[in-house]
Amino acid sequence: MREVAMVGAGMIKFGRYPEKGVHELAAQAALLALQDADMTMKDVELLASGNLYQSSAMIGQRIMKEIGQTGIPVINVANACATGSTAYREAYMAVASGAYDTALAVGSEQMGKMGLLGGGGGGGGGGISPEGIVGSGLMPAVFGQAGVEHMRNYGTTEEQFAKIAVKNHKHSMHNPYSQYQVEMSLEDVMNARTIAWPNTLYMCCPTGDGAAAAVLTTMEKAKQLTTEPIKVATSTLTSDPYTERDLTMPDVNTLTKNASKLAYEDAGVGAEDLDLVELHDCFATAEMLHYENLGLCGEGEAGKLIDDKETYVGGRIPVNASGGLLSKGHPLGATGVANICEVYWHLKGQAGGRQVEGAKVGLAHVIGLGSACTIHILQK
Amino acid sequence: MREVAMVGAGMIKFGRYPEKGVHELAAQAALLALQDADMTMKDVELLASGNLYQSSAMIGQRIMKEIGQTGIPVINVANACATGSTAYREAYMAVASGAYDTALAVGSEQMGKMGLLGGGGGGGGGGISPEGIVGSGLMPAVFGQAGVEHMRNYGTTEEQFAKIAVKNHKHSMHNPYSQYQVEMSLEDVMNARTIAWPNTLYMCCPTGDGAAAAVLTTMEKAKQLTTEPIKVATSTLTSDPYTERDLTMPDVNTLTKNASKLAYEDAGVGAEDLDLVELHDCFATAEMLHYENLGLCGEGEAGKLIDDKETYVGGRIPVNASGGLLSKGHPLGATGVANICEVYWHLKGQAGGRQVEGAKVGLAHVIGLGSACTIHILQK
Amino acid sequence: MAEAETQGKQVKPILPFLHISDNPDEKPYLAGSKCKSCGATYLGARMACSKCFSTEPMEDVKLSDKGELHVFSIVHQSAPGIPTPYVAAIVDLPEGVSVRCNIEGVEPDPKNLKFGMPVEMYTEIVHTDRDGNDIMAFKFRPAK
Amino acid sequence: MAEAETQGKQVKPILPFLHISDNPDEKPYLAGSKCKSCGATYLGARMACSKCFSTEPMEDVKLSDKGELHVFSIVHQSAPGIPTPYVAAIVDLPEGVSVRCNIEGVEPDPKNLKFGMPVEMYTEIVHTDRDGNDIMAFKFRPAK
Ligand SMILES: [Zn+2]
Ligand SMILES: [Zn+2]
Repeated sequence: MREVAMVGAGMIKFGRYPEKGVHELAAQAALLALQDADMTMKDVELLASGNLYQSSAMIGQRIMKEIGQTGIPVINVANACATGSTAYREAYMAVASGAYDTALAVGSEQMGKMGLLGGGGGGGGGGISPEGIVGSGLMPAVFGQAGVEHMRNYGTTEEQFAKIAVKNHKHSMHNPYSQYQVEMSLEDVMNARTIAWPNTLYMCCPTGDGAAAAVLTTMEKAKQLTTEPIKVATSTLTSDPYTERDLTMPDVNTLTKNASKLAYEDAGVGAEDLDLVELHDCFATAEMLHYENLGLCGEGEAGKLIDDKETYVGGRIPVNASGGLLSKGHPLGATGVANICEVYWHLKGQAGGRQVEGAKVGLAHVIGLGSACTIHILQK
Repeated sequence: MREVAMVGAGMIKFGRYPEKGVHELAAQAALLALQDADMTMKDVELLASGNLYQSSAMIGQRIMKEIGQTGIPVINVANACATGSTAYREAYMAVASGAYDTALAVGSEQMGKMGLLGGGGGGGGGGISPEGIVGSGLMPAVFGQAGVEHMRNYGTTEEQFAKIAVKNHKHSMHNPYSQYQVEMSLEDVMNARTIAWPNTLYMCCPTGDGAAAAVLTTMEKAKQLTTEPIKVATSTLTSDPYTERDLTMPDVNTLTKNASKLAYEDAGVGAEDLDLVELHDCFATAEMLHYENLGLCGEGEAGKLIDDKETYVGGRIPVNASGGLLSKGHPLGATGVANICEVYWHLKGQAGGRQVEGAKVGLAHVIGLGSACTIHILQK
Repeated sequence: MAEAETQGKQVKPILPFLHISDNPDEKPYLAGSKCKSCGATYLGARMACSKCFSTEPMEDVKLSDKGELHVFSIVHQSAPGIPTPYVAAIVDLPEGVSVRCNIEGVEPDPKNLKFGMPVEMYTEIVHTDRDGNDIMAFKFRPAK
Repeated sequence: MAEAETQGKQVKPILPFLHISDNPDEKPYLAGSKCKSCGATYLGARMACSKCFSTEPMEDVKLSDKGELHVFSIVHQSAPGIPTPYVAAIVDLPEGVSVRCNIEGVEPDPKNLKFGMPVEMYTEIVHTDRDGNDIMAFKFRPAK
């Protein structure tokens, strides 16, 4: 396996684009990433497209019809919320394997009015959905419960979860790509209506459309293009191992713990080496769990980590400098590529008002239920 | 890139399984392939799942919940009719890259009543579908037109197209995995009702559910498992290059011609070395075109090839010994893996009454519109 | 229920692993399967053991109707048409199986729910389908 | 058509590249775009040139309403609710663009269609949408 470098990032502001086709959003992000890499489709040898709700609609090929058709292999992937990062991994593997020199990954999604209440539920007997009658398979409940498990284990409080949302909304003020840029007080967050306890409205990611893209190439080529190439130190993907309770209660913890262990090993980097983390805060409760799952603090210490504001930009280990999904929105297929772009911009010193100064190593984490977890570590 | 071998094949009889979940069909095929390879999920390091209509339903992970959860990377792919073969290619790349020793590819589909009339069409203005008002984007028309283009260029006749269906239905009589096993005369085929001229009902693949799976591993490991390892000599994937008319009329020819050129180069094998071919006969007209696209005969000679019965089992170059999609059915995500399994069984001498004697090199071809073409060449 | 049956109508489970006997005197129960090789127990059926990969047919087991509350959430917004609020909980059964369920019989407020509290399963007809069949669901409530 | 407009209702194209002018005297036409770098011409718009990758904004072109029949199929079975049979054709326009369309004005039988025969475009209102807008489609017929 060869060393792989990221040489281009592109993203459109997340939001609502009902008048556009999702392949147009995707093509726009792709053009931005290619431009950033000073390339065109002519230079691209493989295209991987991630889109969830329209995963069967050949979005990858439709992107090429918009911006350049060269006959290269195109792969359309789907992996729940990790769809975009799985596409990124396809591009990574294409280059790392030695089969292709340059690959383009594009993540896109048009959410319509579905949001995270869509999917889940599942078929019941006799044409009635079991949703809300025998519990809940929907994301808000699942991540509510996951947070409550942390409360049970460590005495974590509602206020601590809310503080995470306060931080991310504050960070978003400096991110022009974020769907929402609204600063909120702890009271604003805690007094908002509850969606699924302990998460209130502002502790849940909003629905939106979006697209993001990345250009990957060999380290050798990257060195010809730039004096400061960004290395993709690992591209790790895991699924659920067998665990007793997982068969009923999606085990977001084991999945991420396994992935981070593998990723740190593969990258030869530890949690202590990270300068910033973009992690999957689909709900405020999720971010709390992942502090520990990613080893940013010890088991049971996540509440203290946010109390001490260590995960703010300027703190010991800034998390979701972008504003996170809580502010940016979460267009499923786009998210995984977008959070890698964010890390890339910090390492390139291009993150504007939210820049983590001197960032040299960053981690991007995504988890999709059902389940898939990706971790990418970029390194200057 | 390392040499890759196929060491297990599994497939369920294509047909209707309305009472089952598609992940159950997929898991059944996966178990059969693992059994064939004398392995369990414990030995598998990466799983690639191909399913089109339920591409966002995490079928790959659901297969593992049914047969063994080990936390390995799972990738769900979609690529129109080439969905299954794209999953196979994922498994191939995983092993060839050196990253994984053993990978499992599973293709599955539950077609319901959709068939090839589903999809296509596309959104028009004002909430009305343009289908049938401004032409047709549906498969039967597209492949009708592609056949008519061959008539225009070479004077090919309706009867010659029909002869292809006669051959494939005859072949199916020896394939227990085929959804239909009904021998038909030229009159039966030609007198059936027209679906989209020049294809009649029996010249169109039927709708059905199905699943197929394959186990790939390093050549090194394969040699420990068997004295006659089957090498995957190439796994080639292409998309549409720019051609003038393709933007309106899907160019099924250029796509396949490019893929076969690349595949023969990569495998170091020519069309003249092939002992059998499983190609994408979604319609009888399609098989005719692909005779030339794959170089089984010269340009314009495809009509003569079927007139001379050269593509029958026992002929110079047997095509679709399985009965092809015309008899087997075409569960979109399953097809691409199933036709590789068929080639595998011939090379292993396990194809029963339809066995191509002494087969040493075989090619499996799939084309999905929109567009993706895969070619796999297996070699004993 | 007995009436519906006499008319050719049936009582059907909301999820396949809720076992309803033909014998009206037998209480419905959650059906599990237990791997003969490693003992891992599953809610409903599996084609092979997810833990040890054994393909030997599993043993059918009748799961306990008593368990304890592991965790929960109070859901205030759900999919369109789903009445809220409700308690969405995970209950651990003594066989080593967890089950996703609603907790009824308490106001849906965190203060009414204690981690580890004993709960018991009961069933209820929640719906009549298009063909007139009664749909039976299982729920949990604080154990008496 | 003019009436519908007075009532605030509109004539809308069935596909975005059918251009309908505000001026009722101007005939609707198929709109294309032409790459300024390589001359490749597209039906409708493209973000960049599919052939040469140029991102320079393309030139709008009005495509000819006369072309020739490249190939066709006679469709006897289509999606539910679509009337059959019809001629599903590919027509080549002189600008180097092909267009998918129905051929009207002939019985849908292969013997009535000749490869390369001249055809011409016309438009027709085929539907009125929920808001009362007329939906205009383009069709081709043998050229007079
Ligand atoms: Zn077991
Ligand atoms: Zn151009």
